[in-house]
Amino acid sequence: MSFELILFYLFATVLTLSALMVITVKNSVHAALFLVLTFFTAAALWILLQAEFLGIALVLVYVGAVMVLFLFVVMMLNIDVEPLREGFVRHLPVGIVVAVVMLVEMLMLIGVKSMSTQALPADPAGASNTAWLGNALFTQFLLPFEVAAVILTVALVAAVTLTLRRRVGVKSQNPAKQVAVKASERIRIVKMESAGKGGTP
Amino acid sequence: MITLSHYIVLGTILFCISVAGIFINRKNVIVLLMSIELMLLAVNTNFVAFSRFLGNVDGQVFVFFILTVAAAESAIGLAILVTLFRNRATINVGEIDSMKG
Amino acid sequence: MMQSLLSILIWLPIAGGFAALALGTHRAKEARWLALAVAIATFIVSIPLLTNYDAAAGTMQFIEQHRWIAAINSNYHLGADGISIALIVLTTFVTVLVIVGIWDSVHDKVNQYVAAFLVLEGLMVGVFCALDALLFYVFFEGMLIPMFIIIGIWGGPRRVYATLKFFLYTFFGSIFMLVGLIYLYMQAGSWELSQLAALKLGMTPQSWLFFAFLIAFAVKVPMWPVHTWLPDAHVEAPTGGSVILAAIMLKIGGYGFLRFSLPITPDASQQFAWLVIAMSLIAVIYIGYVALVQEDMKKLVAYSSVAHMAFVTLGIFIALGLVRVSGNKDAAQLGISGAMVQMISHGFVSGAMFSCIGVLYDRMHSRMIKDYGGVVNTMPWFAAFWVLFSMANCGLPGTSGFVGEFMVILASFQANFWIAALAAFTLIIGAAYTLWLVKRVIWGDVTNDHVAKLKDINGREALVLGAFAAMTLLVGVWPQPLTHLMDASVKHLVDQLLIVKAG
Amino acid sequence: MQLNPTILLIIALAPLLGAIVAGIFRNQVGRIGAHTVTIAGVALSCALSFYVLYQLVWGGAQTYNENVYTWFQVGGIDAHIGFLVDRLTAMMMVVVTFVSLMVHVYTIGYMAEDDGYQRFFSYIALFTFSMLMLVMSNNFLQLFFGWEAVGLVSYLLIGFWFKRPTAVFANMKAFIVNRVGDFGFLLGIAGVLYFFHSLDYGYVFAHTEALSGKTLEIFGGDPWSAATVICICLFVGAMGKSAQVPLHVWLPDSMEGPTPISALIHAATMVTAGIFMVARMSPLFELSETALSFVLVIGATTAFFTGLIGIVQNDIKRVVAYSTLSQLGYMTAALGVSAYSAAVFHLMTHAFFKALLFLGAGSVIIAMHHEQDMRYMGGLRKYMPITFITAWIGTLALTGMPGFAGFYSKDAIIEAVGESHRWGATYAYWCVLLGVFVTAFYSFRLLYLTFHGKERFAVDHGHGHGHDDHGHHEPGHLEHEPHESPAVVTWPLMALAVPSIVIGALTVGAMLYGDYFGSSIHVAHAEGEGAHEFQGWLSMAVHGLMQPPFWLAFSGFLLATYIYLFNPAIADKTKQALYPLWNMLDKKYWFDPVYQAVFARGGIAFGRGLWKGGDTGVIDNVLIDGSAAAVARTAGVVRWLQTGYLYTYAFAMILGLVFLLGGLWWVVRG
Repeated sequence: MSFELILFYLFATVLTLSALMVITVKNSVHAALFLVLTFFTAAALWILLQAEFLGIALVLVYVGAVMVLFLFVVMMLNIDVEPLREGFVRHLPVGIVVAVVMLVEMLMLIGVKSMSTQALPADPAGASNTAWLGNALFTQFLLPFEVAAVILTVALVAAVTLTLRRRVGVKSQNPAKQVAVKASERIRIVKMESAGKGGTP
Repeated sequence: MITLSHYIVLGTILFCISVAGIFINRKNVIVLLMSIELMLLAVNTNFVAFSRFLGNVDGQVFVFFILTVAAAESAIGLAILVTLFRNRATINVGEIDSMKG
Repeated sequence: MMQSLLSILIWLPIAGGFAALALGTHRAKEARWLALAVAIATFIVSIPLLTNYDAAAGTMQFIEQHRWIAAINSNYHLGADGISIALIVLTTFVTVLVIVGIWDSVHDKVNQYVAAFLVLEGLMVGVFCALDALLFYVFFEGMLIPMFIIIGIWGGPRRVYATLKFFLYTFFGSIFMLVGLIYLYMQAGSWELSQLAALKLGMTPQSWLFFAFLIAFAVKVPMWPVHTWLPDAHVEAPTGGSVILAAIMLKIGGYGFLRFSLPITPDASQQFAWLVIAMSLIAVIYIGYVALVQEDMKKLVAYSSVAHMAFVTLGIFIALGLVRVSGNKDAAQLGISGAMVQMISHGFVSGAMFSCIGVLYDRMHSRMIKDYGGVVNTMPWFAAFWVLFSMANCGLPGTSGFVGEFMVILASFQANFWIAALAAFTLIIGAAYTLWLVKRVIWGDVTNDHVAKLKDINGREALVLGAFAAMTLLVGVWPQPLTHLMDASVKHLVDQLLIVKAG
Repeated sequence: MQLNPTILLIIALAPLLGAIVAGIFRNQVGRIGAHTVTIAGVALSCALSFYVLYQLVWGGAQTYNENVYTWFQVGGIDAHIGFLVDRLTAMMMVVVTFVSLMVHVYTIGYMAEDDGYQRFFSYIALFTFSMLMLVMSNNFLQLFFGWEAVGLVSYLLIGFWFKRPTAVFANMKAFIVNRVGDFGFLLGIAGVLYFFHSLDYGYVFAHTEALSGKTLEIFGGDPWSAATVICICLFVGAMGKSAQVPLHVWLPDSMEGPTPISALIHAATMVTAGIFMVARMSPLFELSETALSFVLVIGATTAFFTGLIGIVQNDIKRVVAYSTLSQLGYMTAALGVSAYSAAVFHLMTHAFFKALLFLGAGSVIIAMHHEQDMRYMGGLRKYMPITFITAWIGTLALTGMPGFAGFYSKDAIIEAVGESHRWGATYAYWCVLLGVFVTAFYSFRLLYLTFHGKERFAVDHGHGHGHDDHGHHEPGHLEHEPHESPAVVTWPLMALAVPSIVIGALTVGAMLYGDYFGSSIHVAHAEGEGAHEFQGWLSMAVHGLMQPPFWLAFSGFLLATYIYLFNPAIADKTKQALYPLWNMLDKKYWFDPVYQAVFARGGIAFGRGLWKGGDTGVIDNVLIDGSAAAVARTAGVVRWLQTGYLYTYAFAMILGLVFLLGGLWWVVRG
């Protein structure tokens, strides 16, 4: 049993256990923290596969950004956890049964045994996995890459728009309106008849 | 020696755990979202493994894009969650049934 | 320029439509002028089709071909023969008049309104010149969207019911066509109409395909008994929508029969021609009687459209029977040419009738016949136009309405005396419902104060009605240019009908 | 020598030009401009028509038969617009343009106070154009064009006073009844195309043998001769236009139109188009004995029975209208015994004297301030001498007094019918013979009631000057004394009176016994005419004095004189005594109510049944909305599966996945 295999089993065990904890713990904050652990170990496993860039990206993006977001939301919303847990025990057996059946089916379909002989080939990336991936991204997949960037931007805007709240009764300036103002809106010249002599009353 | 099937089995297990998570946490949207993240992780793991074993970069590129979309998705999902909570003062899925026919 | 003429005709109005959208809802005036400019430009661009077309050859001309979806061997393949060109020019011409006609009748979201018409124009031109079945289908379905919007947003009080009915009816029909086309693609490995026409097919698949096409095009024409969407759609549609619907969109059904049913499934068409002929004759008489008792002017004209379009299907399928059973090619050409002339003529006449009703509706906001009476007293010029178009509607010689019906009846007689007799019954019933409408709306003393306050048509309306009138009379007095334009193409089609594909 | 095509074009188009100018630019040209331009156009046509007639008869010109332009050409079938001008055509052209010109001039006086002055001139000029297109046509298509175009103008003119409900009803009725005829006519044309592959007169008449032996199966297993079918179809068209029983109902109602057009359209020209058409088609009709018998019986029936109605009418114009129906019946009967030239001859004489009678009636109507009821007239001869004299001339011509125009033509017809051996000829002979008596009776009744006897109207001076509301005042009360009409009215009367006297005597030799028509009219085996040697117009008139028609007419004259001039009370007594008969005539054999009930109300009820029952009931409610409702009901059941809870959907999805994987496994392993 090589060192790598030992590492793999170690991380795989942690991964599985922490994933189980994510779905079973009572407190959502704890669940989020377990999810962080899951992602960490997954990143480690990826690095074990010499996918260094993605491993690190997973940590940066998920652990650094998404999970923090989760925690923020969970803490910010101050949720009463109890009603959310109702039916947990009742549904547990069904969940387990479905999950196990599915697992068995998938394993049978994939035919795990036939693949177990394939050893890891030499790393096609050569020296740098990042360069390998980068080459592909910026040549063959340039357009999808740009589209992905746009999607992210749209998501950003959408998230802001969704959560933005206009409060009534708060006085604030609207710079756009201030800039676009015209002279005619500032001053109004009213023509009136002079009340001179001879004018009709 | 690590083989492809190690990773595949791991990915499968992870996927089934998240399915079970969706089942037993049917009322809690936050954990539901987390389960979905787990599911994506399982898929990503498979992609990375296949990419490595087949020596093809496409798998990893896909993982890259999935990460992007997943990030966007969770951002919007959470934003919806916040808005929902603001409007209904709850995130209990059992109380949200406006889709009822 | 000449090579991409058809593309320009398709995409220029669509681009114009999007430009009008971009103007925003508040610049109504600019939107109208832009739309008018684009429509006129499109019409001018369509004129070279007439002048540069080699009518003697009768083949597909102005061909354009590019790869479109390589994976399924579909091409962006455009071309036009005499039949297409007649319909394309009709489209561009009527659109100009519609844009002028709707100038004042809508005040809400004008830019979107005109944009819908322009986009619709482009799509309709696309339908008439697509030589690739998939491309045809895309245009065919795409057309529904602007019309759906036009009726659904600017329509009358029951517009939601009408749009749903319109959309479901036509969509229901075209789904069958899509299935048929996919089957043909699987057989031929191509979407090219010419290759589909050359494909050998057994009798059973031909029958299935024939009915798939029949459902799609019969709904569009519309034939009895799938016509009931048309009166509802017309009643709820704004004037411009009605004009386009009656003048052009209905023609796509007839065009489809000519381009799909006849060349692709000639044997099945022959076998089931009796069915289509029977449906057409029922439409002429049944719908004639139904039109007689309508209380809503638009419904009446809509029903009369159904009766007139029955002559199109009658002419087409009579021709099929004539050429295949008795080998009478001259009469078959007469039938198909009659059907085509009837389509063009109906474009002018029904467009004009709906424009006339729009003129009245703009003033009185009513389409009920009982609200009118004695309009001639206050609107003499309008009454003159109305009587002219009514006469065209009941097929008076010298107007275009006569030519097509005349040719179809002449051709029908060659097949069977009774078919001709039943078709000729339109002379009586058509005159009855049209003239009764004229009597109740136009003649008589002024019946109420609203009529007494009516103002005669203004210059803009006179322009629209005058243009329609000019075309109606021109085609009626001298149809030769029109028939000459299509003659060689029709002959080609008739030759194609003689091919036996089954067995 | 060839006729100049430009002249023919000018003949046809000059009235059209006048119509366009007067119609479209009516405000620019004004009243005077309108009548000037239309009269100029028609006068030009008339003069050139005379020139053409002269060229053809004396100038030695050949029959002109050329196409002007191609109307359509599809495959091997083509249709043209073109002119065929032979002597038959030339005669018709002269009649049409001459009567039209007279009516134009007359209208200046008759319509002087009407708001629609320019419109009226535009219409009648347009009518002249249409009628010329009809008679000058060299093919069936153009014939049909003219046929329907005159119908259109007739429609517009009957409804000229569109504020009158009766007028707008009558014009619709006229158009639709004519359409029934056109239905047959169109089928006949289609039949001609079917058997001859051409619509050209020249070709068709030269190849009539193509029809021989051909049959059409109309009713299962019973083949009809093609010639019979075609001819009867064509004749149905003539029945509509020339108002033959049972399609005659529109003509009396058409009297709602202004009187000048009653003279022009509904007496002299348009209604005779059917006669002209059958005469023109004589080569076809000669092929079918059956069709000719049909024509004969219809014509004879019309001649006698519509004449009877004329006896009981009180409206001056309606009497003349029924007289027109009766005379059209005579012409048709003549066609039925192959005496085409007699029919056309009567057509021509009738055009003159009937136009004269109508215009005379119009003149009376002007004098009576648009009162048309003869019961409120009488004794007008002293107020309007010219009208009186011309009306007498017209009546004598109509009743066939020897020497007058009508005598020659009517006598020829009766003789021809009498000598025919065609099926139905005996019945027809009695009809046309007794018709003479009837004609004389109602004609003189009209004269006496109108011009002779006591004045049955009162003149109320200073009775308000509501000149505009014609026909609204009390019957029998006039604001002014009746007076002779202005010169524009009386001159045409005089101009028409001349041919009403002499035209018969002048032309009878050439038309009936000579070779005037030449090849225009084709008779297979001469029957009826030419049996007697023609010995000049004078001896024919003298001979006529000894014939039964004259004595019948004379006894009609005597009876009318006795009753209406000397003993008016007897009329009412007779009416009481023969009430059922009188009632039947007064109700015009109940044609109108029956048609109204069966076709008009029945059609509407049928249409409403189809609409509410078929369209709304079956198609919309059952098929369309029914299927929608079925979908809705199914959906109503299925919707209970849609809880609206997110997890239900997730559960369903996952369950689906499980089943899918299981199924996939089964497929892979199985």
